[in-house]
Amino acid sequence: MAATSIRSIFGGRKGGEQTPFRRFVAEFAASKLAVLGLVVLSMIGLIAIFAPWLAPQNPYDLAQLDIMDGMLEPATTGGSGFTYWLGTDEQGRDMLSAIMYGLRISLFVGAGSAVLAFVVGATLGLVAAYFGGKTDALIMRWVDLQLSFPSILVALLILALLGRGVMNVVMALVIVEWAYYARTARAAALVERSREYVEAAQCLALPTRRIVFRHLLPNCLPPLIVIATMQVASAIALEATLSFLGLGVPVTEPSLGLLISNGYQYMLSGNYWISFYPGVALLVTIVAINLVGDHLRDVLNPRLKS
Amino acid sequence: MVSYLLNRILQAGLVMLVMSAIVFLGVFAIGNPVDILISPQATALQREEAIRALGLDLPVWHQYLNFLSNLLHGDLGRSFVFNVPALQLILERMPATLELAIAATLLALVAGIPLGLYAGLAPKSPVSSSIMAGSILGFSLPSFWVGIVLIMLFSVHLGWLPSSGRGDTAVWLGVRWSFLTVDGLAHMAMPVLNLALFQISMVIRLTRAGVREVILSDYVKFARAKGLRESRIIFVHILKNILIPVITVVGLNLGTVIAFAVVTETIFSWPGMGKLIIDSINILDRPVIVAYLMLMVLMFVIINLLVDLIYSVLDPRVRLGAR
Amino acid sequence: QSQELVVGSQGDPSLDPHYMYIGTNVAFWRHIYGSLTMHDDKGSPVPDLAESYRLVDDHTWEFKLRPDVKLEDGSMLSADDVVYSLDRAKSIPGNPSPYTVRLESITDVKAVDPTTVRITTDKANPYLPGNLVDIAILPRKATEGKATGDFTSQAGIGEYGRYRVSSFAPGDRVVLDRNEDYWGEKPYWKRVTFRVMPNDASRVAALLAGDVDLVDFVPPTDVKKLRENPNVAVHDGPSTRMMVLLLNYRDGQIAGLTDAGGKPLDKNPLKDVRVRKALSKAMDRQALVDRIMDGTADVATQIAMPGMEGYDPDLKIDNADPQGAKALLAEAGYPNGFGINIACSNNRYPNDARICQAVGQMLARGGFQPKVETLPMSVLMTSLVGSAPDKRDFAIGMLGLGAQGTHPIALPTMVHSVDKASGRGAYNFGGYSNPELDGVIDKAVGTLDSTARNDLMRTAVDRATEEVVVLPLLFQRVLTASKSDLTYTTDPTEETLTWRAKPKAQ
Amino acid sequence: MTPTVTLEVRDLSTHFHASGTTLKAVDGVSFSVARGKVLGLVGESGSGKTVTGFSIMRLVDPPGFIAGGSILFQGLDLARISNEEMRRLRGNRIAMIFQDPMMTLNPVLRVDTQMVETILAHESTSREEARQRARDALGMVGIPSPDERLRSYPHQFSGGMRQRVAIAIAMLHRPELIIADEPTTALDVTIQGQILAEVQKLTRQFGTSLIWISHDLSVVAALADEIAVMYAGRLVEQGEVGEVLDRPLHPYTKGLIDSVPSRNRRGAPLRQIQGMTPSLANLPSGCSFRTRCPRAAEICQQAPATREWLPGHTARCHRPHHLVEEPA
Amino acid sequence: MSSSPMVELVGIAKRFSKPAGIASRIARRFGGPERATTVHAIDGVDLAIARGQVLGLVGESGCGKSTLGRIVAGIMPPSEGEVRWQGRNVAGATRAEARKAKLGIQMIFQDPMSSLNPRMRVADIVGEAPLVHGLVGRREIDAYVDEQLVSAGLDPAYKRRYPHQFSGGQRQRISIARALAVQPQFLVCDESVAALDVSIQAQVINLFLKLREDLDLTYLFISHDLGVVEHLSDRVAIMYLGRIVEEAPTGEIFARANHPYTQSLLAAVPKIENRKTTFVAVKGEIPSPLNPPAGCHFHPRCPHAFARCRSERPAIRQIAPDHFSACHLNDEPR
Ligand SMILES: Nc1ncnc2c1ncn2[C@@H]1O[C@H](COP(=O)(O)OP(=O)(O)OP(=O)(O)O)[C@@H](O)[C@H]1O
Ligand SMILES: Nc1ncnc2c1ncn2[C@@H]1O[C@H](COP(=O)(O)OP(=O)(O)OP(=O)(O)O)[C@@H](O)[C@H]1O
Ligand SMILES: [Mg+2]
Ligand SMILES: [Mg+2]
Repeated sequence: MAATSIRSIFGGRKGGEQTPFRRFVAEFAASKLAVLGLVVLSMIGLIAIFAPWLAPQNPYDLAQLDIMDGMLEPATTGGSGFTYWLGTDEQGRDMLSAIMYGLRISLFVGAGSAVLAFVVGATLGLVAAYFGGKTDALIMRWVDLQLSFPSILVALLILALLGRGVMNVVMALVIVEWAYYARTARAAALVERSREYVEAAQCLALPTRRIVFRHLLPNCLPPLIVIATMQVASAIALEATLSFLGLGVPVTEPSLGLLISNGYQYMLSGNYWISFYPGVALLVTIVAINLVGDHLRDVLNPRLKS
Repeated sequence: MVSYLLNRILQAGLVMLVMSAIVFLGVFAIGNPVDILISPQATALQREEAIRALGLDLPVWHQYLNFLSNLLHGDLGRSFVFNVPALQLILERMPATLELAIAATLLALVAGIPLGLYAGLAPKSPVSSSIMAGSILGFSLPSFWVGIVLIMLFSVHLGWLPSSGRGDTAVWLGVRWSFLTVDGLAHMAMPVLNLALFQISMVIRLTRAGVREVILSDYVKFARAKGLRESRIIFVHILKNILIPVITVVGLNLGTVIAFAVVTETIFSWPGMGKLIIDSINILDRPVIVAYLMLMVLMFVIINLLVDLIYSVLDPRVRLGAR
Repeated sequence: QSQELVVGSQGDPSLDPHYMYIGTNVAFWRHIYGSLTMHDDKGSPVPDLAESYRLVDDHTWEFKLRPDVKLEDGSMLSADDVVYSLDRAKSIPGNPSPYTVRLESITDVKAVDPTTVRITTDKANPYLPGNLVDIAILPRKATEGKATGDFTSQAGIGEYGRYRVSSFAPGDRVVLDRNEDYWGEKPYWKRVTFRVMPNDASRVAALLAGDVDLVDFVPPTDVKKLRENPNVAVHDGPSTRMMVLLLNYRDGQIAGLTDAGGKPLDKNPLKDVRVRKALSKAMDRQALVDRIMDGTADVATQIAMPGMEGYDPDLKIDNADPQGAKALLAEAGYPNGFGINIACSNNRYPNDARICQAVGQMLARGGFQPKVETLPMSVLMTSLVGSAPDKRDFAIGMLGLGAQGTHPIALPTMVHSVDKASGRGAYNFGGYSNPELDGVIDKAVGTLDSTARNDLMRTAVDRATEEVVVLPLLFQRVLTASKSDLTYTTDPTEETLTWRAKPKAQ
Repeated sequence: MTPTVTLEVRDLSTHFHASGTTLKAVDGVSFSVARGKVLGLVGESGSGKTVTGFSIMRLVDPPGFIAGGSILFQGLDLARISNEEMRRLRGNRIAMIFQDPMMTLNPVLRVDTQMVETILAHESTSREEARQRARDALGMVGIPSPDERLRSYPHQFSGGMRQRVAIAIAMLHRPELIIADEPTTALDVTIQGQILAEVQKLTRQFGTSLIWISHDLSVVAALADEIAVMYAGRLVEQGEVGEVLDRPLHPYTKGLIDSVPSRNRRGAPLRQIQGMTPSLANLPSGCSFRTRCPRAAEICQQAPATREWLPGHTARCHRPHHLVEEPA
Repeated sequence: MSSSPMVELVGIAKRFSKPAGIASRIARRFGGPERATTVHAIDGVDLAIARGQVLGLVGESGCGKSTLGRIVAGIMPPSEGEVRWQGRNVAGATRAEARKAKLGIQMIFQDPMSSLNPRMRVADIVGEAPLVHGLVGRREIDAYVDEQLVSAGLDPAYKRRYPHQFSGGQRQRISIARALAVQPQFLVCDESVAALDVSIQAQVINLFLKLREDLDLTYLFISHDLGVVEHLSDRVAIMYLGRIVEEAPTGEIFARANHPYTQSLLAAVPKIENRKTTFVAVKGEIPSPLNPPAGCHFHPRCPHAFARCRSERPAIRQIAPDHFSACHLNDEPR
């Protein structure tokens, strides 16, 4: 089983140097479900990264699509002698390839927005917590303001403003999500800040920047990482919803959400595969991320540990 | 207490002001309503007339100031599409959305707390594992997708439930409600479930996490040491403690539920505010969008305040004003 | 049988018949009010409230009212009501889409006697009876001084048409009860409920689930499956709505027209008729009809559809010929094609985004390097018309143009040069200008004699087709579905008129 | 006259299953408490004092479990009776006071609720009467204006007052035995003094037996009749207070006593025990104190048994002080 | 005092206040009632610590010991008064001087776990500050860290480990090594042994004693354990609710406590020598610093309190050679 082998690689060595990372890996590996999630997620990630080499067709290249091969059922061989294992949509787009490329977009949107939002949010949150006072009040009022507003509405507005496009979706999601990181970072940093090692660092006259980023930040990472995994999943779902509502990525370069949305209109006409398979892919992805994130939360949450 | 309320109201006012500016500018930048609303066959003259009549010829800041001064008189503008006060338009549709959102929230509590309680008390049992796995699923499924599947299953294939719309309503307090009629309830079932799914998962998780934490606390152990019956420990000592965070979070989320009703209402043709806002965005019915967003901000402010108040009632440790 | 009909309707109607000129609104008020003229199945104007009408002189039309139109209060509809209504239609405050476009060129409306109205126009206007089809006539006494909101809050005012509003829940439903005093043939349904369901799939699902009896605007994707369903009948008929590609003729660099590296071209290649011909050759219209529209559309060979003025039965559209397109491109000096963007809506017309992608696909095969952009209608319109004409940056834009009656509306609106004063060229977003064609069109629309007008129109259609001013793709069909025990005749204007639905046994 | 024994613990073992291994948190502990007497249970952190207390209450949470031995409470073996029987004893005839007064009271329930429920759990009286008794109990532990205080929530009390409430709850049913797990460690010196005074008063008044768990030898010295010293899950020494403190047998006990500053010359280095407290997971074989013991010898590689070296004074050591000669 | 003080506190006060909300600020402007949100953690403290001396600071929870320690260590600025480091005001000093003063005073905290960054290795914890401040070059740092660890009684072989891999006593030694690494002359020990087991406590106290000998260190030793303070300190200062109530050489204070609070404190401490004592309680609770009693802070609990104690703050006065106390009783004939 994967779990045991990972444990034996990282955690099992007695007397070996026990770094926090190894300890963490060992604890993580204790949950089979989470390891399964990670394995699935890695596979999905690999598929997404190598989609251009793996996919039988480039679904974004209009010249490669043939409308005459449109709406083929799964495992039909089209006019060009090519077999569409998951069928095609009305444009003659091979669903298998479209899902691979769609994963790529969805994951990019999810991870890209999470990373950017992380950087922006964590920095502001740490700064707010460390300096307190007016800085804190200003940043946190803004965070409150934003959190008090449903993400989907903010995203809708922003996208309506910026127009479609993958980067715009990422931007919109960053604008929507940074506040979560800021709040989490601040909360964690406030706890950490009251720990005596921060005072010790101040006592040692270390520069403020060093205290914030070398001492505080690493200790605030666990909750941030948990938030990040959760936010990747929710960003992917949000992007799907936005695409469903008609704002989101361009039609010619569909994400999973857009594929589902396209296929949604065919559900009643019996052409289930256009929406079904992308739906399954989306589901598996989000569930895998959540499984990992969920367990990460258990492992990284110090309160549950002691 | 009074100073606390005053403080909150002042803050809320400030938030509303800032939001109104952002919202106004944001909606302004999306597009020109005249471009889409007016028939292109209109002559330039007709077009200009329409623009002037709607006050769209003025510079943005001027429009904003007009908007603000109207706002002070409680006027949020008239809908371009329906030519009635935007506020009225929204308020007409609000009960339908609130009905949905509140029903979903209640469902989440009613279904989520017992499940979470069980999962927390018997963490090792297979039933608990399935509850938790199910809750991850509930977290993960995009709500529009669930909506489609529900319709496919319960309306089209099984024919048990009506696919969309609000069904029969009955009037109570001068407002039409679905939950008062059998047909209305049947129509509510799927949208409510759709909207509640995420909440149920969240409540399960919050409850479970709460139980796991509280059950280890000294005061639960002390309650045992006092010789209390297990039922009293669970339903008084543990439950009362976890209800506080659960109700707080669920309460704060009510706003998000209302916002996500946009999706549910679209799928189930539920005649609420959410559907109105999507249509309004599509057709750039600016006053309605702005009014809706302002109303949402107001609603959030009120919900936050209420949640704080409830929180302070539930949790004796919190006393307002002494924070 | 209950004689009740429940309609799943895409639109959410305005109860004020003069507010917001949108097809679904017109269809709705036709149930509760009337107009001087009405269109027949083909779209030609026929008398309605007006018993008859005639041309008094080149600039004056005279309408004779029916004497038996009984109003809610028991009085009869009079010429004064017509004068009042034509005036009111123009003067609703804050109306972003007024009906004025139909009242253009009218300079005076006079009640000659209680049943005679004379309408004077500034120039000869053969289309006046057709235009008045869409103007609701309201009783002055009941509605004078009422604002749009009053119509909503009072659930209809002064209805005298086939139905009266019984209850109205905005965004949800309107319930209509039959007007037993209606002057004409009474409809079969005693009660009609319009349930508002903007979402296509939920509308169809509601029909399948038996919640509604009839749904309008059936998405083409569902038609095949619905036809196979024994419980459901699909009713389709021609529509005047033409899906058409507009081209940008502007001089100077256009962001939507680029070289291989994505840099805007210095010269606009679309000004070269060979390039435009290549575009047309690349289009496989039949495939669009078969594959994208599931057969629920007709290939557009020209900007007029059969039955319209100016339709030229001799015009044939070539089969798709990507090789030919490439050859023409090479001839025009673009052997490797060029980057060209296509902007379409994604929430306005049936399958709009899909057609757009398929067009992109075909252009790619024809040697172009297309870039497909689909936008919500609001955003699309902003990018097509929002900016100043000399800044518009699309290369190809797709629109669905619906005509009223038999008038080939594309000619004066898309082919004619932009003329703000007269409103001509209103859809000519790309700024095409051909004085010779303008002359023909101007002459045609002012010609009262129908044969002469038809000839002029045909000349214009032929020239526009030859010049490839715009690329007509297809004409849609009106798709309505009902329970299988109902019959229904569709209307080419896409209006859902419930009295046309009848139980099969009848 | 032989004093009646309230509690007799024999060979109690409580183990924890943790990641594949078994931790013997309490390992073969035996002691007894007589009526009205105070047993002081001392030892450093992690030595198993709390677990012993919880074992008697049968409140060890999984993964812990009582692995063996008997807990005779007035002849009744607590390790064998049913859960329901045990519940009826808890809070009624055996009560416990916890270490951290800030955490022992449920923060969201009023003090009267928490007191009344304790009474009603064991007796069927009217709510009014129960309230009355709760009120009296608060008065008894020296809380001023108890009527008002009953309606308060725990957070409105200071730490010392909360601990007094906990003591009042423990005393509600006049239990025969109270287990007090370091109830003053979290409190200030003057407040500790107040609590000690109350407890002392109550036990003297009602003849309640008391097990006082602490790591503070000074407190135990002042309060207890008997003392039991724990090290790594085992009792290493036990006897009458004066005996143990003045003539410690086990080197560990002696080390503890010697390291108290007041036993040393001011400013001079304290006498200290070498090394660190070993983790339960890898105790040295034989005598678990062997590696830190200044008197360790060959024989210590074998586990020592508990032996009554002096009358009423036992130690688990091969080479106790005073009795076996010092090594060279 | 004979030698010039190494650290001198003059009129130190520290107040913590919650910033008032907009509404209450407005209310105050219109003469509304002001809600007391200010904690007077330190309320006018003068203190001098001579070179080489160990000053023990004793008091109950929340009386401001840690706050005072932090102010001395330069982690927190005082609200009022000044801290003089070797005769010079730290606040007015140049950057370099201030940094030197700051490094000269180091603090050892109560909680050995939370005072170490759990994500840093021991070598980095100890070596970071000397490197950043350029006390040691990159190449010498390894040896330097080893040296510090050894002097704190730790095996340098452990330096690649993380804090969680140590026991409490060892962790406290790491803290000490970290402080020593910047070559301080003054250590503030804030309850540095309170969290340790009795047997380990002795080891750490012994380490402090040894370091004092070896490095000629001066200490401010904060503790509530009178036994430890008595053993370790040369002088003792007793604090009650933000004020120093009594200060004297150690022997003097334990033999002849003057202030009633000191007396009751000494009475409440159980001694291992006393068997089966009957405890007598000091009445009353410790008042909240949010809302301290007027006059002498101790008067509500004081058995000798009289009218003046309730209204007038007693000044700290010398009552015997080198023995200072703040009690009105000293002015009255007993
Ligand atoms: N839930 C648990 N799981 C695993 N081990 C446990 C658990 N609870 C206690 N232990 C172990 O049992 C041993 C004894 O713990 P106990 O709490 O009785 O110590 P103690 O003497 O009360 O210490 P302290 O003075 O710190 O309260 C410890 O080594 C601890 O690690
Ligand atoms: N950062 C802060 N903000 C607000 N109040 C504070 C802060 N730090 C300390 N206080 C308050 O100042 C008072 C003195 O606190 P301090 O920590 O100095 O006490 P202490 O004597 O060290 O207590 P203990 O023995 O519990 O450590 C307390 O009432 C405390 O609540
Ligand atoms: Mg313990
Ligand atoms: Mg402190």
